[in-house]
Amino acid sequence: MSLLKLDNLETYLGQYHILQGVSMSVEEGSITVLFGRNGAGKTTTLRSIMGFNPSTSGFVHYNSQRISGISTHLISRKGIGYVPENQGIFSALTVEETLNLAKAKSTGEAEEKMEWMLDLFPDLKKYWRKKSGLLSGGQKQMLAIARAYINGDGLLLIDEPSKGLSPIMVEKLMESILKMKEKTTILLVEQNFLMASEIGDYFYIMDDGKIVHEGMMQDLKDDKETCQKYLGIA
Amino acid sequence: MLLFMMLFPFVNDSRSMLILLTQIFIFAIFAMSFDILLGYTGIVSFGHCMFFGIGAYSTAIIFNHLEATLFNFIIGLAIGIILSALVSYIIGLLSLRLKSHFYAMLTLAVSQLFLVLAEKWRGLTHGGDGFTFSVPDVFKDRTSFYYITLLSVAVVFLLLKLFTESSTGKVLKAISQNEYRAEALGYKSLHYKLIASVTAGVAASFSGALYAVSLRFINTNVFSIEVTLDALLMTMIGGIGTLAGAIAGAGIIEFLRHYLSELAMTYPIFERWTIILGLLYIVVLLGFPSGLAGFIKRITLNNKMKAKKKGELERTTA
Amino acid sequence: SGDKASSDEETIKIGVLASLTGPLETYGKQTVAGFELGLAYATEGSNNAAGKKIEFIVEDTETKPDVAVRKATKLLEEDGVDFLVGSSSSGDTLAVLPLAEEYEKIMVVEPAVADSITGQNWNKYIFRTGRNSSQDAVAGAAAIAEKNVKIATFAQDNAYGREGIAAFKEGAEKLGATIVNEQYADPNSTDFTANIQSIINEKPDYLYIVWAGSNAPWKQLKDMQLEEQGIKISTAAQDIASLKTMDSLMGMSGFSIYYHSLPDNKVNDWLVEQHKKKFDGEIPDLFTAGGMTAAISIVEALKKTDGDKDVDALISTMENMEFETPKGMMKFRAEDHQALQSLYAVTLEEQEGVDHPVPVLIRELNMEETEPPIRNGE
Amino acid sequence: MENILETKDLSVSFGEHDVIKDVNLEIARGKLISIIGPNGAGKTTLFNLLSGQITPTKGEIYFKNDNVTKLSVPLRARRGIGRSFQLTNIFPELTVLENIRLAIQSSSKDYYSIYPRLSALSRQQDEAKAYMTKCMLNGKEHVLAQDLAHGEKRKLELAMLLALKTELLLLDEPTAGISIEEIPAILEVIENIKKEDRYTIVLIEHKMEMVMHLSDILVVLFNGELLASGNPQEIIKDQRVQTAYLGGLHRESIKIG
Amino acid sequence: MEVFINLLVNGVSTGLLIFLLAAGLTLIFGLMSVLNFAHGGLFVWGAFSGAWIFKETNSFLLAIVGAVGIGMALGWVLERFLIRPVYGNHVRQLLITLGGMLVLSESIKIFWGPNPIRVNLPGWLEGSYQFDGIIIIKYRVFVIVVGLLLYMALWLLLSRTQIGLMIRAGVMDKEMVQALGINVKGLFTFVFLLGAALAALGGALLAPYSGVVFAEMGMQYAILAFIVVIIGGMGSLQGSALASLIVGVAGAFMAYYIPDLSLALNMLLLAIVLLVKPTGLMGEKGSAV
Ligand SMILES: Nc1ncnc2c1ncn2[C@@H]1O[C@H](COP(=O)(O)OP(=O)(O)OP(=O)(O)O)[C@@H](O)[C@H]1O
Ligand SMILES: Nc1ncnc2c1ncn2[C@@H]1O[C@H](COP(=O)(O)OP(=O)(O)OP(=O)(O)O)[C@@H](O)[C@H]1O
Ligand SMILES: [Mg+2]
Ligand SMILES: [Mg+2]
Repeated sequence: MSLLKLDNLETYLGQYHILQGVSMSVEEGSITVLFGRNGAGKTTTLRSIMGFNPSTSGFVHYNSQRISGISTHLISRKGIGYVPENQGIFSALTVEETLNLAKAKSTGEAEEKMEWMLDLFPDLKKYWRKKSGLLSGGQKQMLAIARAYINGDGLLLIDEPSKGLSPIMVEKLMESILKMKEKTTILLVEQNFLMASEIGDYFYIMDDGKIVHEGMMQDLKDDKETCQKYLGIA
Repeated sequence: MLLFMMLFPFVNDSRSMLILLTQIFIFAIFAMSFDILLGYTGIVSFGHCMFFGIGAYSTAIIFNHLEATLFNFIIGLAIGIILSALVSYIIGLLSLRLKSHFYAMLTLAVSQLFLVLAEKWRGLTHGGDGFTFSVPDVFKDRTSFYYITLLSVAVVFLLLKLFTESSTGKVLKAISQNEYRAEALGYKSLHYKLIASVTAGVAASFSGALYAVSLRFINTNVFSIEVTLDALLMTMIGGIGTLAGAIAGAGIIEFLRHYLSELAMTYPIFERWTIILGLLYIVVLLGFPSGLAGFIKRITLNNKMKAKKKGELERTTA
Repeated sequence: SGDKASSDEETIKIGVLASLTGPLETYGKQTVAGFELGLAYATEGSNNAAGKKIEFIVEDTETKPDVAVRKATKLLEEDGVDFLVGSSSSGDTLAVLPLAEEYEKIMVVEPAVADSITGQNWNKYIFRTGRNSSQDAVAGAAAIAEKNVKIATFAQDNAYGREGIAAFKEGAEKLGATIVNEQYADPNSTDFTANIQSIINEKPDYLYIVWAGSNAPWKQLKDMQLEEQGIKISTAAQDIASLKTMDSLMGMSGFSIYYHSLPDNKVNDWLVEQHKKKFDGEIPDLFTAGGMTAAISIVEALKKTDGDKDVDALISTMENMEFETPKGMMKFRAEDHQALQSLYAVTLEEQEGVDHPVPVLIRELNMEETEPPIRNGE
Repeated sequence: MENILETKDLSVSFGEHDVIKDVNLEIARGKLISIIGPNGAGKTTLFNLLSGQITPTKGEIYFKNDNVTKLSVPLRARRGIGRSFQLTNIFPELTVLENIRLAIQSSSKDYYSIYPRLSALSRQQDEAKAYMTKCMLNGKEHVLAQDLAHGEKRKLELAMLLALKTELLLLDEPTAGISIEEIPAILEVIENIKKEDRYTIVLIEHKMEMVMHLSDILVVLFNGELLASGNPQEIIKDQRVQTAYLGGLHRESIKIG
Repeated sequence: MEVFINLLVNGVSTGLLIFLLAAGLTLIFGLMSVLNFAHGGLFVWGAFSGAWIFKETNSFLLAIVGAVGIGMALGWVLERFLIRPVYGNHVRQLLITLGGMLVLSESIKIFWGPNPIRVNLPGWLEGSYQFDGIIIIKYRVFVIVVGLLLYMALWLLLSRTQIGLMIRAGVMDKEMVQALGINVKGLFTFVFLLGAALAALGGALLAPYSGVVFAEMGMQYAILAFIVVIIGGMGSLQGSALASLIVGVAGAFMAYYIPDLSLALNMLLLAIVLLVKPTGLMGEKGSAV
């Protein structure tokens, strides 16, 4: 059964028509990847799901409940965690404070989830009392993911997690995301095709605010033509 | 505009209008000096009145002790300007590295200390009551003084305009947007902020001197926070970062004040015209953050864009 | 401009400058109300004196010297007024003084108190019907000072407070009292107890206070139990708004400049009656009487010159002129044109149906008693 | 060969956390040196030390044989150390042209003149346009910097840096957040700069393909320490580098261009 | 000795009163990073409405509650219409709340006229105790008690609940906090109303202190509160408390021993603190520069 379903979503930013009828669905327990070039509307899609940029028409259903049109904090409380493109770090809060905050309105077993995250990202434990603004880029990314997972484990929306990470970090992140998959469903936006194709189950490709292609990830790897056309990969 | 102002005394013989305009010119200089800080450098000072006051007191005290000659005016002016430059330099050196609101409060504190000084140094200032003094005859004559202030506005406007268009002015604008980056380009932001605050201080001091001369009287009011607030209102309403906006703002505020208080004579509700000014100020801040000048700029820009689009459209259809 | 008015020989115009908005607006409004009544009184309702029609024009100075100058210039130039009256604040008044000289028009100062108006900033066109700080101080001293009395003083740390205490000290010491402690406090302060403490330590017989404006220390004086420790408080009983804040000074002896029940003369009776009639039963206040006095002085002078507006004639008429006012007889002293006038030694008492302490007359301090030193150096 | 920049025992710590430890770096004139290292290794911090944003707790920095350790950011920029930032860092409300002109103004030592000089103005204008061409920003002269697309902002950063005419360029992840299609363009700009011999470039980058393609020398920073430095092909074979930084992924590569 | 005790008690009590005023400001600044100049306006409204309600009803409790209620209502209007549009922009906050300040204090005159009004106290708070030279004013003791209780309540609120954390995070990234399921807008409004309530309470309690209230006191006390908050270190509750006590006690001793300097005391304190330790006594490192 699909956990998240977008139905013909239309979103405007200012006077620009950014999403022009986006439909997609995310199966429970899977990793779904959203590809697309700079400015295609990937981030906007995630933001529309979260209610930051509410769509003007179309629906978002989560767990068969309609969540389009309600405010962000209520959407989040349904169990959706979000890792924004810019990481959204609370720079003056320490790692500890940030994660405590994530627990405040958490769905599910917050303590357990926290422990699991700290196992997954030991760096966070190491810098427990450090201001998050002072963490390095990769550490921030881990914190953002941990925060999202602790806050809501039904569905994670992750926007370009590999940005700025070292190869080994990317690898670790892949492993972590794969591990997280056992406990949660993930919708991932990614530029790093290599990484995404390794872990994704299903994919969508966006261009100019529309879904232009979708399918199983295995199929995409072999589909050189599509790769070339939309992703600039030979 | 300038021409109209030049001819004004010939077409209108109302003295009080002349005085009102003179007053507006003086405050226009003051508001422009404030704009150099707020609009061009992004520095909020709540103590700008101190330079106004220093200029005013220097001139007044000179005239109180020496004869009312033009030469002495120049001396008073020079003393005021030197003092202001010195004070703004020292304060800036000590505090410009603070964040905006801290700087604002610190300047407020220092300006209040000047108020206390003026209150306490009675031998020189006669305290809160103040004193009257006489000024050279050219300044006494309303019409000639009108032209002197008009000329001053024009000259100060021109000088400040050149200043903001200069390399230094450009760097100031850059610093107000991204100080960190400007430093990495090789600009020492403290130097520039100091230049801006000294320039502003000097111009404010000049307007203060003119103010004292226009009244032939001075008291500690020149150091009151209301004076700073006036500059703030004028700059904000006229539009920050555009010297012309500051001039317009001075005009708007003074005229509004004048007419609202006139209205209060017949309609007592207008006795509370300060509320109207406050509301206007809020509306401008919320609705037109770039003030009147910014608003006009936007409209003309929009029109240009429209015209351009139209042109493009015509080209494509053709 | 000017010629319009001068062509109209039959009208005499008076420009009244007052604070109608801003912190002193009640003062200004009282002056204006009083001035209007005074004109009616002096001209017996005809607004005509010596065959000439009298008009007056009110302008709001907003308690800002620059506005005052502008308004005064407008009055002098555009309205062509023959007299200026005003204004509520000393600053505004001082700023306008040179204009009177420049335009050679008489200015009747009311109610600004600064000594320098009839002191170093004085010019011969200036006449003052209001009392000055020194008169207050002399009256204050007369009310309490005598041989071997120990007095402490407390005032706002500004020109008004300092000037008032300096004059008081001079007067009090002349009467044989000693000043044992002088305290000055930031007028904006929240807490005056430290100053009061310091006064208590000196154990004076009297505490003399000069205070104008809102943030008055009365409450804290009472809290510190001055009276219980044998220190009597004395200060000016000012306008009714201030009296309303002086609840805790009930029983105090001090002096008053004007309270409607203090003077006993027909001018005052008329004022009280007419004021009540006109303003819905309200009693006239401190500066209502002042405004009336200013009007009377001008009309009387005009009557004496037989309507002649020539300024030198008016000046010489007004010097040493005596005239009836709600406060009894006044006289413009020739040297500095300060109106010598009675002030009142009073105690504050509670009265049925009155929402403020009422100054009750102990004795009238006549104009010779309250005569201040001449300070204009002429 | 002469070194343009050297560091001696450079160290910095924040609180008890040592971020850079005794780094001795020698950067030869005219080369392109890449710094790689795990996230949090201290690469950006090292840049901050070199350009003066932070002061070291220990050690010295020599630029062209002068000790510049105590100089402020602007003074180092004037001497010839220029840098770009990991997160885009421009003047958002100035136009592209004005952004670049500010850099030119600085490089032509026009710091404090308080009246406009028209001749200088037009000369600077022309110069700015040349840099725009170089960085493929043509046609965007009068666009406000904040309205640029992300990739264009990165190009603007480069243009400003070039216009500053410093001999040493510190580039902090110039391709961060840029989509795969746009990377070649940035790469081309850097290659062009490299061809002009007067620049020495230090590059921080995680995209290994790019690093291998561009670098003369590779430096590995790990936990604030210099782990290795030398020929890229050799460094990359180093076992420690493999385990600490590269992991398994680098073997499969992303094609560029 | 008596003098010392008197000065100390009065100074402490004045200090705590200033603290009430500064607490609201520091709360709003520390948590929401909003510089609210209109705080003084709320304060003066609290003072006038408190005095007025007491006069009408003769109930001190009602006066306090009413003043706080009115303060909160005005605070709501301020937050909704003035502050919400400018969250995150210090300069505009400073400027716009200044406008709010002008309007609030001038509008006092519409309701209560331009004159100062007298403020009364219930009988049980009137008067003072005296033991040989030591004079303790009852109302000051009351203020000390209220001040301490409020300090404790605020401290508990901030340290024992996550509200403080949530709001600080909200200031840094509002959207992200919402994405954590936290109703940020509601929280901001809550904190602002709390600040407004404190301002109004401060006003209502200060009014009987000197016995008179007047419209111009808004600006005066807004500046005082700012001074205290800056001296203490922006946003630090403890800092504000400490700074308030310093200003109160130093004011008392200065007025007694060096009266000539007392006019300049607060400004001098501010200038010195800013120059020596720009972040204030207990401010966080690096936040001022
Ligand atoms: N506030 C805004 N106003 C107008 N247009 C915007 C705004 N924010 C983004 N856009 C535009 O919307 C489009 C889609 O942006 P979005 O951030 O969703 O792209 P993306 O697919 O996430 O790209 P990237 O890979 O660069 O992150 C882009 O063209 C962008 O320029
Ligand atoms: N001002 C600071 N105060 C305290 N710690 C800091 C500060 N700046 C950086 N750090 C710490 O120093 C370490 C190195 O950070 P730096 O940003 O230099 O890493 P980096 O190598 O650039 O990583 P990335 O590749 O993720 O950008 C990190 O652990 C970071 O938390
Ligand atoms: Mg995106
Ligand atoms: Mg980095």
